[in-house]
Amino acid sequence: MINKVVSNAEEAVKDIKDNAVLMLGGFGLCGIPENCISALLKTGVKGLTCISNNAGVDDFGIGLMLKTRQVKKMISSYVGENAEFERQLLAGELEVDLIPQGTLAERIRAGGAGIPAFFTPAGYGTEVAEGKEIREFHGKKYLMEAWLQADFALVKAWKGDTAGNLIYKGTARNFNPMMAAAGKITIAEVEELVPVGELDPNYIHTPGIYVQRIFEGKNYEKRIEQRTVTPR
Amino acid sequence: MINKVVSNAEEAVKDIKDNAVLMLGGFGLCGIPENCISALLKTGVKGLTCISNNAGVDDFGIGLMLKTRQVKKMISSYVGENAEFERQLLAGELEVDLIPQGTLAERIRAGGAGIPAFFTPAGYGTEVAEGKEIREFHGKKYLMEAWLQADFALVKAWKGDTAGNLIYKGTARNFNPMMAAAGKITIAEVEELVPVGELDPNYIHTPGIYVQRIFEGKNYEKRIEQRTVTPR
Amino acid sequence: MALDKIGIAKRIAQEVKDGSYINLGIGIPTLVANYIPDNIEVVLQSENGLLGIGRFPYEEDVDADLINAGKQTITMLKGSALFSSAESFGMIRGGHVHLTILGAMEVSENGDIANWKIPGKMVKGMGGAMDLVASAENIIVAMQHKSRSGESKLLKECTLPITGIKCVKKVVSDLAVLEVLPEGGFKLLERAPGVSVEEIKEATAGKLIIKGDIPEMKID
Amino acid sequence: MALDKIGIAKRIAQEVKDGSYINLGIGIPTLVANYIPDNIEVVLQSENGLLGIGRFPYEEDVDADLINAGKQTITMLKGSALFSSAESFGMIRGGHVHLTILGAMEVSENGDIANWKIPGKMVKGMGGAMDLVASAENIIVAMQHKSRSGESKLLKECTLPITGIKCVKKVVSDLAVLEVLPEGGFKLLERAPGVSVEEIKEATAGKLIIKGDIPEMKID
Repeated sequence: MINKVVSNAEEAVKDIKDNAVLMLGGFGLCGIPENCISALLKTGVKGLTCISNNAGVDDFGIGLMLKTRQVKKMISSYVGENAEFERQLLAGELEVDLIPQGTLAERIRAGGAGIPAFFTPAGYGTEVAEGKEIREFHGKKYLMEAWLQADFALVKAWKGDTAGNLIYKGTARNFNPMMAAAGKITIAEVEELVPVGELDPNYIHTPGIYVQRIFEGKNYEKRIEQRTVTPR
Repeated sequence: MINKVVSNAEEAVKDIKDNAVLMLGGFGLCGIPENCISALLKTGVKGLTCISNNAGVDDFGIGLMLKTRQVKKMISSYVGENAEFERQLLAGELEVDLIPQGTLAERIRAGGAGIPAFFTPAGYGTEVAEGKEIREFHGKKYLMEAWLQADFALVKAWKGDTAGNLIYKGTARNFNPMMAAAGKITIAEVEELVPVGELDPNYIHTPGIYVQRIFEGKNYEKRIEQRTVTPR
Repeated sequence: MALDKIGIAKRIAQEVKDGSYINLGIGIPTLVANYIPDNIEVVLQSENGLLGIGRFPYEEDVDADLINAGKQTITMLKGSALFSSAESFGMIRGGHVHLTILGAMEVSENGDIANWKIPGKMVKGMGGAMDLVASAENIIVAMQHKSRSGESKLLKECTLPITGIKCVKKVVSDLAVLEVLPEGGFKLLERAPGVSVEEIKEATAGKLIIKGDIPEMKID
Repeated sequence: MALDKIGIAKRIAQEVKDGSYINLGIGIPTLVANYIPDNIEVVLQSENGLLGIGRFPYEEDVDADLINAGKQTITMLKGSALFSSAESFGMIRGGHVHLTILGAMEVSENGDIANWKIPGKMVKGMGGAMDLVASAENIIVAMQHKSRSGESKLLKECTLPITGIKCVKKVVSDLAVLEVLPEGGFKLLERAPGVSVEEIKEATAGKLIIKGDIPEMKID
């Protein structure tokens, strides 16, 4: 078997070139590929198109790559509160393509599953529908939407094995499984890399066929955006 | 919470009326809703349209419902060796719609996920494409295919809880998860029904939202079509 | 007297049916969960991949890998299930989520909703709102009847970029409960305690339909 | 001498690349798994929802819930993964399965394949074959060069209902290894041991391209 295991994030992302199209897993700061983002900050690769539900915050996640001006375009559903993002957008330094979250998820899923286009009701009658083909099925109007694929998909899982099989934890799953399938090269960073055979085949979330490189990440910060608690 | 648990298959299927459209999980005889099929034989409901990858064998699975002439139409990808099936088909007593297996799986998935149509390359240039819209994307030709939905989806799982969450075992998963989502009413029969809270939320294959009725099945036969073994 | 946010949440909680699957938007809708009667059991969906949202965790149980769509740390319940964003929006688009409760900046008399963008100001994105309003069979909006500057937010036509068309079934505002009729128009169902029909008329720019006596809301 | 089924399987096994994901059809293709060299590691996909097909089980380990696409009882390997049919065909359509090996009743010189239906006889259905041939980047066909009645099955055009068009990249028959050229035509690459170019010419109804000396296959 060709070895999928690489030693660290630097090795995993070293051939990501300027102007590459990337997918980055995560919802908010939950389940984001922290190690890969750090490594991309080091390589200094520029002109990136980043497909990610969110754009991080000012000082974490994709927000860090915005600060270093490595991102040319964001394709997201919600870019939240991020002052640097806002500044670049208003200054015309950043292209932004906003997509309904379910459409984004399904376009990525379609990219991995070989479905070049599909119909969804989301956005009908809104500016999202502008320029898109509209079709009626069973009395309801739908937009045609195209698949999304990426040169590299950067995903974060809880556990992974050396064959590339992945298991996510909690709501850190989110966009990661579809992105893993939609990347021409998928790089998985995991909290725990285990030998093949240790994960139960019945509970694999991402089969290894989708993963080309895998490594055990380090120093996960897992920052929390809204720490809400129930008082004792 | 409205109670989803019913006592047995007879209770689960009692309101399935003549000419209903059903989905039945399983691949070959693996992961089929044995108890529900037995119960339908008893109710004697007729004129059924059955969406199922296969049609069972002469004396098991959907084959039993063919013998009792309860099936008007089969929508399948492979109907295998089944003498009664062949007889009815040649005699014009049975309508058959044969669909490429991946297209069948995706049409059912689309039915559950609210995607009325999508494009697939399977069948382009063949008789499957007749009468269908053809579209080129990125230099390759695709057919437009429509979702499939059912009045009742009958699925079989390994374990289920009283909230309707399901876990399948081995390759008995197959078509069951998509069908569970594509049924207006989904009836799940499980080998073991456990109290809510006993299944790990991270390893649920079918979330309970898709399941309207659930019961613990009895006397699973789990017949094997090709018993292939490695001699010691 | 106009309702406060909690009052609106309490009134909407009365709309919730036993055994239903519900998606709650950020803000007032999230509060609704606190006022659902004890004899009613519902399952809350979080579009980032969870069915069965529980309470906020105790301090020592906070888990960065378990958040809701508002990015708040949460817990799971017995019977919860986790899944991907594609599965989650499959549930939504496929009509498996029975009720969506969300906030709005404007609602029109034919049920259009605007709640995602104010041109010229920061654009944050629509998140899952467009999928939700295009898909759920029942959509209830929680909102203030008027803007801070006193202008009606229940309009003949939305002035802001819309999120979805002809989708809102009911509006619960600080002043009233209104049904959006299929043929168009806000049908006044209930008044907030102490609020007169005249006040509601004055606050509603869209077509308001008033038939017979309009009862006051009953809120504990 | 023409190859037997095992010979064809052995020759196809030489086409398999290390680290690839492969779908094997029923019949001769299934046999290929037995002859993959020890230094080559591949993962076999079963379209009913498994990556990592292992050997047949020992009698006492037979599990009705674990079968391959041919409905045979099988085992899993370390690193196997289970999934639904939708995920499985997502893998196939999405081009994640590198190589598909399947049988054929006819192949045309432009790479069309017919292997699912004989009009007038029983129609069993196409199963996953149409998805596989429409999707895989590399498709190798294992087949007999001629029918039992002695007619060529490598044709100018298929006479039977086709399964997919312009998809077959290579044919390994009992007589020869042939590449299907993008511009059309069967390019003869190798002869079965002891089989002459003349015999292959005689057995091939479609356009046969012969350039230079044609070596014999090397099979252990």
